[in-house]
Amino acid sequence: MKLPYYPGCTLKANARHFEKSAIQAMEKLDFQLVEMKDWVCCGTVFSMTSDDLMLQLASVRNLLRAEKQNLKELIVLCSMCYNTLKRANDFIVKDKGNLEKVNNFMYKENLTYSGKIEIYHLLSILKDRIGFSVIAEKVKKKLSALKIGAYYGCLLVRPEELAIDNFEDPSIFEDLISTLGGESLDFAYKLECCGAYQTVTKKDVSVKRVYEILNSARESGCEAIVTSCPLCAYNLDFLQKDVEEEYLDFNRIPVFYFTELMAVALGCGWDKNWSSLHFTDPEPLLREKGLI
Amino acid sequence: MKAFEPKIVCFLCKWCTYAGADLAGTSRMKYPPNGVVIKTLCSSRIDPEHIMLAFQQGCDGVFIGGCHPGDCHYQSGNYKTQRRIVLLKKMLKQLGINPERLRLEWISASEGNKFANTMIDFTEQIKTLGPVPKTSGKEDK
Amino acid sequence: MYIRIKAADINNTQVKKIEELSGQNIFDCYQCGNCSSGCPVVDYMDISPNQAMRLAQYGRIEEVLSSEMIWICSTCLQCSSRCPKGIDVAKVMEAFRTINLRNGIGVVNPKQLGITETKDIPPILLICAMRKMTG
Amino acid sequence: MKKIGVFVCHCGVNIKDTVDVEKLTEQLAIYPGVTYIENYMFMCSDPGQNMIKKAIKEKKLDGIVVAACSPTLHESTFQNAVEEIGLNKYQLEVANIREQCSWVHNNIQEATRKADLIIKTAIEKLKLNESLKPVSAPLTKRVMVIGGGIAGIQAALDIADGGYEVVLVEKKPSIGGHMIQLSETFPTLDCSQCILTPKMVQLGKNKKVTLYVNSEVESIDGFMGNFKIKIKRKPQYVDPDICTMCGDCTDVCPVVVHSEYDEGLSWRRAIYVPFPQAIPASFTIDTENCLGFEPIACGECKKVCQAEAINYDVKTEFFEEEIGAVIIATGFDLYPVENIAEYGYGKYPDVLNGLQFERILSATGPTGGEMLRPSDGKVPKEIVFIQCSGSRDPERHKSYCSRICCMYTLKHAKLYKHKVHDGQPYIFYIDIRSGGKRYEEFIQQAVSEEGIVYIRGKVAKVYKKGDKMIVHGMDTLTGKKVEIEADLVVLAQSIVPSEGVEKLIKTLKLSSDDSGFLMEAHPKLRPLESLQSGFYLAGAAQGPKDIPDSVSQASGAAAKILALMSKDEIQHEPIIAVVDENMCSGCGICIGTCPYGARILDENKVAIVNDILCEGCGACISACPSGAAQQKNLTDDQINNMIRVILS
Ligand SMILES: Cc1cc2nc3c(=O)[nH]c(=O)nc-3n(C[C@H](O)[C@H](O)[C@H](O)COP(=O)(O)OP(=O)(O)OC[C@H]3O[C@@H](n4cnc5c(N)ncnc54)[C@H](O)[C@@H]3O)c2cc1C
Ligand SMILES: Cc1cc2nc3c(=O)[nH]c(=O)nc-3n(C[C@H](O)[C@H](O)[C@H](O)COP(=O)(O)OP(=O)(O)OC[C@H]3O[C@@H](n4cnc5c(N)ncnc54)[C@H](O)[C@@H]3O)c2cc1C
Ligand code: SF4
Ligand code: SF4
Ligand code: SF4
Ligand code: SF4
Ligand code: SF4
Ligand code: SF4
Ligand code: SF4
Ligand code: SF4
Repeated sequence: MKLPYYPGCTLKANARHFEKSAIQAMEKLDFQLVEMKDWVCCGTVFSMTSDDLMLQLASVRNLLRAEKQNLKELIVLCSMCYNTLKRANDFIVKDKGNLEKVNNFMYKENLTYSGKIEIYHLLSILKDRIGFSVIAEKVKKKLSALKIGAYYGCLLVRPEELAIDNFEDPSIFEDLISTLGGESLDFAYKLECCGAYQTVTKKDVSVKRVYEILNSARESGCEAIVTSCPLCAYNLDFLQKDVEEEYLDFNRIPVFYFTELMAVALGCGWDKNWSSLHFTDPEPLLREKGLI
Repeated sequence: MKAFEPKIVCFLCKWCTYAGADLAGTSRMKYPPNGVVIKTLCSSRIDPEHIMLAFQQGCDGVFIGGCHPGDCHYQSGNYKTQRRIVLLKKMLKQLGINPERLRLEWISASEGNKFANTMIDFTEQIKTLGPVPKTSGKEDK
Repeated sequence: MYIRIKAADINNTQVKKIEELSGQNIFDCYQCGNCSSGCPVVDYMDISPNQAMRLAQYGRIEEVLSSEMIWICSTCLQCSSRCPKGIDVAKVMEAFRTINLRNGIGVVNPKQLGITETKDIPPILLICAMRKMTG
Repeated sequence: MKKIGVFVCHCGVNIKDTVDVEKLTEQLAIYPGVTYIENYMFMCSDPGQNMIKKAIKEKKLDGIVVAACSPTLHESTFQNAVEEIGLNKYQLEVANIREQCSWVHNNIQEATRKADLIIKTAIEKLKLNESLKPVSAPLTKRVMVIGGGIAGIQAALDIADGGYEVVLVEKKPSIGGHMIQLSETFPTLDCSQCILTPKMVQLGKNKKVTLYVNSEVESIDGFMGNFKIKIKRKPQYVDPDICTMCGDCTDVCPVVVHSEYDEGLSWRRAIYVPFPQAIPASFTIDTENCLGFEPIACGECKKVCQAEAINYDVKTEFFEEEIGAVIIATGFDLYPVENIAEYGYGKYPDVLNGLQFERILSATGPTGGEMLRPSDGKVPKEIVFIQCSGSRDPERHKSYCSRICCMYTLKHAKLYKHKVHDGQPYIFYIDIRSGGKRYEEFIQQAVSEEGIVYIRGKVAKVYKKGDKMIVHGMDTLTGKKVEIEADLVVLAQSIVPSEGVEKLIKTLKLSSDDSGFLMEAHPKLRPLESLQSGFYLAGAAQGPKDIPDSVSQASGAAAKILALMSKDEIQHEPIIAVVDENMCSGCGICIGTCPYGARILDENKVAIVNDILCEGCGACISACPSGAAQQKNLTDDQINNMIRVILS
């Protein structure tokens, strides 16, 4: 079965392994992720100002083009793109006036957006459409010995309206990990922001965040972190270098995309190239656990 | 020519607005003498037909005073009144009577001041509207 | 350590602008501090989110506009999700930033971002920072 | 036609100076229906009243209008006067020409014209007034109290003291309510059980009181003064009159479950006494957990009971009681901790609610009064108390203030300090509400002398790290985020209506407020009564309340009922609705309109009015599309005639 998906810029750059592993893993589940054509930037971050229609244009342009391509839905992998596209969609769909203004502005697209595209995160598809029990049957290599901390960050659970699970106590990630045979461990900071774009302006803010989050996971016994956001993945993984310098008690910890773990568990193996896209290479851990 | 002196019928709820009107009296506030009061136990007793009759008989304005929302002695009578008045105003419009001629206010037993001011204001308003049209269908201001 | 509170400042046009941009009622806030206690980056802020709300209630919008906190807020929505009065605090923070940005005031100057520092950074992160913080 | 007499008062100069009373007298003398008219300086004075009486007698008047001050002032004076001479008081109308005329206008001409209209409306109304008698009905002099907490106990004792029989219905196996679980009580710190148990015993022994425990109200019939109430009693399987409280049965029972009395912090067997001082003093079998005797799967307890108090064959029983009035005192419960995700969703053993902490403080509690935390039995050295947990949060939880938690939280901190001298309590608060007598002093003393630290701000998060509970909060006063490594966290959960009370409210056809508490008839002036006649409220069932307030309300409600019971019949105003059965179409619109449930459709599909329940608001009358309903002495005809006369 085919699933139309929206990649977003980072999946073509720093998070190539996110995209690759997703495509491979989904194939094992008999689903083909088909990239939508002519996509543009998702807008990166949702503008929360009531009158800022301009800043919603990038998102809506994608939705409009999806409609042009006769798509009914878009599957998104990156949490940030998911959050931005979905909120922008809600913003204009809930207010017909907004929809009209945005459409007028983009008259050159030669189509008006009807507001009917549905945005899903891949995790929701796994849970609601495919079903964890179906996935469990297809697992080739159980992640048995692996203790994993599921990190949601902000974008999957806030605001409440678009949360892919209970916004204060989600379990979808943990359920996926158990489906894959791994052991998921609860940790206190799993819903806390990683510092996001503060990395650009005030790196020390993000560094402290990352230290606290990873430390909290370590203390709960996690050996690895799993995430679905290239932004979080970057902060949590690449800032470990700075964390190390700042906090002497810190130990590195690998950060996976959930699709990487799916690929391993569903029998696609580990692509050497993926290691180079991580800062803390997860390969030794996977080897130690006999998973590759 | 004698200036236009509107005729106003006031329906006041015994527990709130009637007592508020009494307080305006004990406080010796002054307001125009155009309105004459009919006391009911609750504003919800007032039937739209009474109001229609009043306008038919040449009444220039009808005033209804009830308890503030939540204060109704009978729990919810004032809400019922409010709903009826909203509907009635629409009907008045269709009959060519300016809905502004019908006013509903929440005035408590302690709001003598508000009662007096409302009477001043309402009388003024009706004066500017002029007499109620004698035959229905004739355009009201 | 001294504020002159004036009737003319309370609910002044700037406050109304913040309310309009954010769609939130500033005066709903009863200063419980929940927004601040949940804020993951409050320890780097010069004033806390609840203090920003308080200053806004006094009409002291300028004071918030010139604070560092509005740029440290990372729009994580933790405050919004916990506010007992249902205020979307993050939207209020966004409104403060927006006023600055529309006046050309920001803290990220794309031209000054060093190539070496940014070469590893994923595009999504860079663009986010620029959209939120470039005046 | 009625012979009407009109009496116009001068009120000294109060009326006379603004209204031309002589002119009025002249004008009205010829108004249709008026047989006699007079004016006088002070109508309310004895000579004034005598003037009226004399006229009634001599001129054979059968209707009187007094044009004077507001009826609120002297209507009853004049009513009494006419009744003395044998005229029905509903044949008297007061025309308010002082408060609503002479005092609010300046121009004599205008005021006189208006006074003339006011008096004419009164005359028009009077013309169609009927002579009425107060509505009366017989009264059953027995009272039911639902709920056996401190409020229910106090109310029952007061009524029994007043000489009337009381039926107390309690859903649990013992009376006592939440107060029996408390350690010491603010603001005086006296022992809760020491002050409550004597009252419980007194009630249990009182000959005028019938106690139904393990029972609930099943259905109700009738109306104020004459209710028939059905009670459902679940079996206890142990006969309280025979049980010697030896406890042999408990020792052999193989089933162990959480104790409700200790809020889940200790254990009990399936055959148990809720607590040592339980009234009635008896063991009870908890059928939900008992291994079962249908067919007998265990039966150990019966084997050992030498007194032969245990009988497995008892079935659920139903009783019907005739009752004149009911007090609802069903109390409260705590908002479940499970609803608050950020404080651990009830998953950490060292995050407790207030009642659990009361049990730990209590000498009869699971630790025998020693301050030990549940997870590992260690003495907690630092405790965080979180106020307003679930309260004052319209967005996610309860919008209201729970009113007692500021006080009991401080009490908790203080009692903790008394037990652990080097311990440190912290209290997170938003505001401190200590409005009762000596409450604020209680708080101040603790802050200045007992080392309790108050932190102003709400806690965002509680989580476990090692054997500590980490608390992230805010001190809004310094503007700094705070983090505390605590050994124990206590949540001051909001007070919510007791579980299942919405069903009771439905059964009794009462109303609740938007938070589910029982609704009072008027927030200020009738806080002890329900809107529905015959029902009274006491204690936390009506809203969060501490013990002094619960007791005051209970005694107040009891006094109201004693006043009611002191009469032989119940009576009330006859200005009520009547239905012309020939005109009623049976549409039923009026039924839903009546706030008192006074309207029903009879078997012929004709609406009838229950005279006793009708309060005379008139809402049903204006709602009736067929014009079938009228209000006595304020009929549509009367109103229309008044309108016509105003516009003449
Ligand atoms: C942690 C804590 C500490 C407190 N400390 C203090 C203090 O120090 N000082 C102070 O003044 N107050 C204190 N209080 C408040 C005090 O507990 C209440 O004021 C008091 O218990 C209210 O009494 P009540 O009879 O109204 O309700 P309850 O005590 O709740 O009693 C209600 C009774 O009705 C029964 N019932 C419920 N529903 C039904 C039904 N449908 N049918 C039949 N029976 C029913 C219940 O089983 C119960 O027995 C404290 C409260 C808490 C939570
Ligand atoms: C500014 C203010 C605003 C308030 N607003 C509200 C409000 O909005 N809502 C609310 O619920 N409550 C309000 N209250 C409270 C309310 O006024 C009181 O609850 C209420 O008045 C108390 O009634 P009382 O009968 O106990 O006392 P009082 O009203 O004080 O009546 C006592 C009476 O006893 C008489 N008296 C005194 N000593 C003697 C004596 N030795 N012999 C004979 N007679 C004596 C006095 O002359 C007086 O008439 C307010 C109070 C204040 C001060
Ligand atoms: S959480 Fe909401 S109410 Fe509380 S201080 Fe922040 S903005 Fe104000
Ligand atoms: S949105 Fe901003 S202010 Fe709110 S919690 Fe997140 S970082 Fe703090
Ligand atoms: S009856 Fe009323 S108006 Fe007449 S004298 Fe008495 S107080 Fe005054
Ligand atoms: S063994 Fe019998 S008498 Fe003894 S406590 Fe149990 S039931 Fe009562
Ligand atoms: S019959 Fe029930 S109560 Fe009796 S001992 Fe057995 S389990 Fe316990
Ligand atoms: S009594 Fe105190 S702790 Fe309880 S809800 Fe009110 S303010 Fe909060
Ligand atoms: S007059 Fe009011 S109380 Fe009486 S039956 Fe009608 S609606 Fe009910
Ligand atoms: S509304 Fe009127 S016609 Fe309808 S049932 Fe009631 S009394 Fe009868």
